[in-house]
Amino acid sequence: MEYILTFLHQHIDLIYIVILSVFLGIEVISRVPSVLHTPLMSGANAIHGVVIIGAIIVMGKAETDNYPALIIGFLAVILGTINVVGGFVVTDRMLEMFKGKKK
Amino acid sequence: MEYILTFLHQHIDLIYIVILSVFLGIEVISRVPSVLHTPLMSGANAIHGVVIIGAIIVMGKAETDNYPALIIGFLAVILGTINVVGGFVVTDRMLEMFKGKKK
Amino acid sequence: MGSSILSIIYLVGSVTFILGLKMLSKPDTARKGNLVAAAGMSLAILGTIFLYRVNDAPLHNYGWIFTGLTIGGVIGVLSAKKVKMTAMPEMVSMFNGMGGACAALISVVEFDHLIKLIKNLYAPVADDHLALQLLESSTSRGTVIIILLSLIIGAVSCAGSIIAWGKLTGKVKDFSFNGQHFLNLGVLTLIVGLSVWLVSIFGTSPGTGLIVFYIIFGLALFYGVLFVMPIGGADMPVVISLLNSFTGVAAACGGFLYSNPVMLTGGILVGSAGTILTILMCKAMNRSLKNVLIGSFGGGAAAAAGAGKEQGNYKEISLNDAAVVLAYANKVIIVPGYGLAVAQAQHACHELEKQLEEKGVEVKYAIHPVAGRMPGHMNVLLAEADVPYEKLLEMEDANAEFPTTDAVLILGANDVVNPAAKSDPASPIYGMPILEVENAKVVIVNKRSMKPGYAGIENDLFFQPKTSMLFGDAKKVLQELLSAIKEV
Amino acid sequence: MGSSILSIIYLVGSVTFILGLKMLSKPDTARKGNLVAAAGMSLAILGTIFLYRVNDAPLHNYGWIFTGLTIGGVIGVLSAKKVKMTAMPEMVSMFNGMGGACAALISVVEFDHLIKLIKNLYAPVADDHLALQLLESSTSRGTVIIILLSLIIGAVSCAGSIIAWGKLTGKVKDFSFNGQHFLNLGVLTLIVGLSVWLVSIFGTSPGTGLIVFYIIFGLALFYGVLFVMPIGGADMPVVISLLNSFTGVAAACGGFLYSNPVMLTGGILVGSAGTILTILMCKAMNRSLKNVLIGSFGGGAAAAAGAGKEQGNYKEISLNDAAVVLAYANKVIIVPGYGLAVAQAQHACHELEKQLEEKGVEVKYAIHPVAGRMPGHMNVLLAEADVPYEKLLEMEDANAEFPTTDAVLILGANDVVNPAAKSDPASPIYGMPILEVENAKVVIVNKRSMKPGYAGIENDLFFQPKTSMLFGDAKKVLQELLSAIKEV
Ligand SMILES: NC(=O)c1ccc[n+]([C@@H]2O[C@H](COP(=O)([O-])OP(=O)(O)OC[C@H]3O[C@@H](n4cnc5c(N)ncnc54)[C@H](OP(=O)(O)O)[C@@H]3O)[C@@H](O)[C@H]2O)c1
Ligand SMILES: NC(=O)c1ccc[n+]([C@@H]2O[C@H](COP(=O)([O-])OP(=O)(O)OC[C@H]3O[C@@H](n4cnc5c(N)ncnc54)[C@H](OP(=O)(O)O)[C@@H]3O)[C@@H](O)[C@H]2O)c1
Repeated sequence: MEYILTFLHQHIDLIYIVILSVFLGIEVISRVPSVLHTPLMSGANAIHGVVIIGAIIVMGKAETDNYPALIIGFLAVILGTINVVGGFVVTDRMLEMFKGKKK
Repeated sequence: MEYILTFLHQHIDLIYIVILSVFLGIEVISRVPSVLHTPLMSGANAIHGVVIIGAIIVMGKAETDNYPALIIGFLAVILGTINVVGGFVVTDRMLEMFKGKKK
Repeated sequence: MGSSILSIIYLVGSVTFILGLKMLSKPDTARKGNLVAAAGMSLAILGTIFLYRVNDAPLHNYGWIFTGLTIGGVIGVLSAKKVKMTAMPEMVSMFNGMGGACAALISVVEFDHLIKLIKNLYAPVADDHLALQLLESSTSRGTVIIILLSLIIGAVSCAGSIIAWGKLTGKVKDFSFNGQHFLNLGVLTLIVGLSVWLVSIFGTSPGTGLIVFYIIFGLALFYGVLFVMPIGGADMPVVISLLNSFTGVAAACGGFLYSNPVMLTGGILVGSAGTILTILMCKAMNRSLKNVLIGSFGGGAAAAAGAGKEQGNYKEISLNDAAVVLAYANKVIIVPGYGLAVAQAQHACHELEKQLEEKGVEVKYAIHPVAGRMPGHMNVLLAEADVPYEKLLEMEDANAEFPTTDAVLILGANDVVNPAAKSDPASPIYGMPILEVENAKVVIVNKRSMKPGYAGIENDLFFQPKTSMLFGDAKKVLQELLSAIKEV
Repeated sequence: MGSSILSIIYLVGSVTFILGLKMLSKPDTARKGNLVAAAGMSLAILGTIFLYRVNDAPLHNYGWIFTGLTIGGVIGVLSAKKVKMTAMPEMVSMFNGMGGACAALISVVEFDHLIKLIKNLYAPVADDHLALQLLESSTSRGTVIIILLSLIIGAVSCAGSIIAWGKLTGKVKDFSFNGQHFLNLGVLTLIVGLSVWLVSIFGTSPGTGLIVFYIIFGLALFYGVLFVMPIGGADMPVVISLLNSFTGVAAACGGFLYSNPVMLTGGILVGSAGTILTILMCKAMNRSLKNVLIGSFGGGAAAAAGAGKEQGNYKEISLNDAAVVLAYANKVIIVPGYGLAVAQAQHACHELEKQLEEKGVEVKYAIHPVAGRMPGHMNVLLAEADVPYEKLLEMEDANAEFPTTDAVLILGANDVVNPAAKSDPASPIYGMPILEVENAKVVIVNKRSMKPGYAGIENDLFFQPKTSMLFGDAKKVLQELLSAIKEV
């Protein structure tokens, strides 16, 4: 119990950021019309690709002869990039279909 | 310039909290119906009374013979408390008028 | 351990503020939202008192603190309970000013503290080179900036709120002169300039620093007065909402100063929500914030009032005729406006409504969202007279019912039934949705004269063949109408 | 200096994510929102590569990093550009799985790193007592918990997404057995139990720790498979949205691990927005999330399909008669459904529409929000065939137009026109708003048989006197109808 309290206390700023983001995530999309559900899902999918930054850090700080780390990190970078790039491109394609013809 | 950057960097977590709160404040009330404008203003007014916490800290850490600080702090505590207590009570009274009879 | 718990308490406090604001913005949950925020606030205050640590030492001076809390609490509860419903905006303004003052006072003490520290460093006994460096470092400069922000914003908010309060209670008159805007700008520039200077010198010459600090304080108070002075009294609710968000920002500065997240989030939430609310209020009146602040017609209303050119003829109706029209109608809709509030005629109005209902007339009220001088003004007013909530129609519903209404009785409303809002693009209220009373069979208008209302413009409605005027103070007229109807 | 700038870059990145999500949820700004978020992401990635510092040293292995980025970028662009519009959900699922895998792999490396550190501490050369204490301290335990969370959630999301992809492409069949839920629960308990154990022992026996870690990894992957396996293929969009928010949380764990605020906010925003989105998706189909996950009718649809009891008589219409009805109508509304997508008949449908318009018939489409198998499915489908956007009516507008419509042509839709949603409280779709086609003069239904649709329930509409059935594969029928109409 005390251990958890201390942990929370030490990271209280990060926890604030988490809580505020949770509320913000809920508020921001709570009135999305149902046609946009799929593109929104896809856009959100691209955004969580931000995990690629972790992969870059892992790679960038690995010792140059630590091959297991390098190989796993390399894989992680590739997968993360596909998530980000593919996600944004596919979302853009969807939205192009949806709206291109409205105007 | 560099000075500002450093300052931001040192307090980046707090700045995140600020930015997220700004967005949240906007999102949370952006669909309030106009009858609720006045009570919402009043409720928000009570919430910023949280500044009372600062007044308590000022008082609580003042040396016991530092009379100027004690007196100013004392005044601050009184004013802050009026803001908080009065604010919440008046809001409650307003809302009682508004809604008490609906059900 | 204690400070870990305090962290959690603060977190809980912040969450209740978020939830509270969210709930306050929905009619069904508003009241509960207020209580939720209040609970969080109490928790945060108690937590601070008992668990806050300065360099591992608990706070002291508990006597002072509790005395202060008690005095403040008692004054707060009493004034909030005693105030008349219709005087609530000025009450809120007063409370807001106190919050601002609190923020400014905190800054005063903290700056003093800082200056003392610096002076000690210069004293021969303590030439702690490291501490000196620390003081000159960016952190301490940042601290001074934040102290100054909190001081200036708090002081502006405090002085401005007091003026707003004065205007609403009629103690302060509107006042503007040529070049007012230049003076305001000048004072503001001076404040900013002095602040920049203070930040650069406070570390080396603390004595001068202290003097400059108090000059800035004074100027900020003065600016608060200047800021609100030229704005028309009727625009005060908008101004109060704006000053409210200022105080929020001042509180947030306090949060930065003490790295206190509950002050920070609470303050910023109010700052941003308050700003949006201010803009929404302006929108509901179909005006822009800039327009309100520069006072394009809010301030000019009184001046324009006399200038209303005669336009066509209007017809008057006698009390007895009005009584007959109302008593023999099937459905009557009452449109209350600012005049009803001024005349404090809400009780008489409720009497009339009951009397008519006894005669078998269906009576309802049409509530325009910006009728009166604050949002919800009419709801509060009629609730005070115990008018049942079901009888109040919102604008859209009312507009749907006018075509089947026999008689509309307008009590001290003007702009909210002005057809120019729909038909005349040159009108300052053009685009504001209005109550379309001209769809009813007969319209009876009670006001004291042909003078215009808040927007300072002529109202075509009064000159339409359907409309008859029933001049006089709303309360007096209603009382007379009541006895006339009894005799019908 | 560099890292100060990086902080600001990250802040900007986070703000673009918030704005991006906000804009993505409004039709007018959605596309721009996506670009805003993408720009922020690029900035954050570039900033990390060039400005990130580990103990004041810049990153290295740039060769590997850029090669990885290039390979990933090319694969990402190509697959996203090549994929058919109607196959987008499975594409999104695949991308999501990769994000999950990325998070899990990061955990693997970081845990390995941690274990190496601990092993070094035990080696006789370095018995740095302080560092040992540090490792045992709460901070390092917290680190392990976060690494584990990221691993588990990432792995579940990855494995689950691959199964979801498989189901949508038809490569994986629905599969469930008795006691499935118990197995799932058992595996989950095992994962949690092992994790708790690992947290308590990793500091003292790093060797065992590593093994346990990989076991947990394996179990998490297995759980991902178990989690998605029993859920009906048609429910995959909901499942993907849920896994999407899982990956968001995994990314946020990474943010915690590196105290990296852009990962933290980005991940959490997606986590919470994704969860709400999942719930909204369920609501649009009038189901609860629990219902989807336990698969109450999603999985059982196929089974129930055969059980449709005959109920009254339906009448068939010949191709030529249908052609005549349509060609001589003034206004025809086409209701597309899942069957149209299955038959890939969108182009044929557009041809028919053009042919009818040439004959002077007014043709429109009625789009139900959950027609098809993903939200917006019909919009995407018809957009692919170049059907003009103005011809698509949303549900409310369509319902207002049916009473003035001569003929409704239903192409492979079923549940979205089932009147039981309005009339039969016992029906699983009761309460879902539907297209009220029975208000039109004549209804022609094209499907291959009398089998039910997604919800596995009988449709009364088919037995009404107004309705005639036109059996056959949508594409084939439309092509034949086209030539028949040309001859009318
Ligand atoms: N609700 C808000 O939040 C808010 C805030 C600020 C401004 N406003 C503005 O205020 C206006 C509200 O419209 P409104 O129609 O309610 O009021 P109004 O347009 O200001 O008109 C009020 C009328 O009441 C009459 N009156 C004054 N005292 C009276 C008395 N004792 N007995 C009978 N009549 C009396 C006045 O005419 P006589 O002098 O001839 O009697 C006046 O024309 C709008 O323009 C709105 O934009 C609203
Ligand atoms: N949009 C979403 O986000 C989403 C996601 C998941 C689930 N759902 C659910 O999916 C359903 C959608 O309703 P819906 O009316 O579009 O579809 P539906 O109720 O599933 O009915 C589709 C019909 O199309 C017919 N069909 C299949 N293949 C065909 C072909 N090749 N040619 C002609 N007809 C064919 C089938 O009948 P035969 O077999 O007799 O041909 C079937 O009855 C709703 O229940 C909704 O809740 C929607």
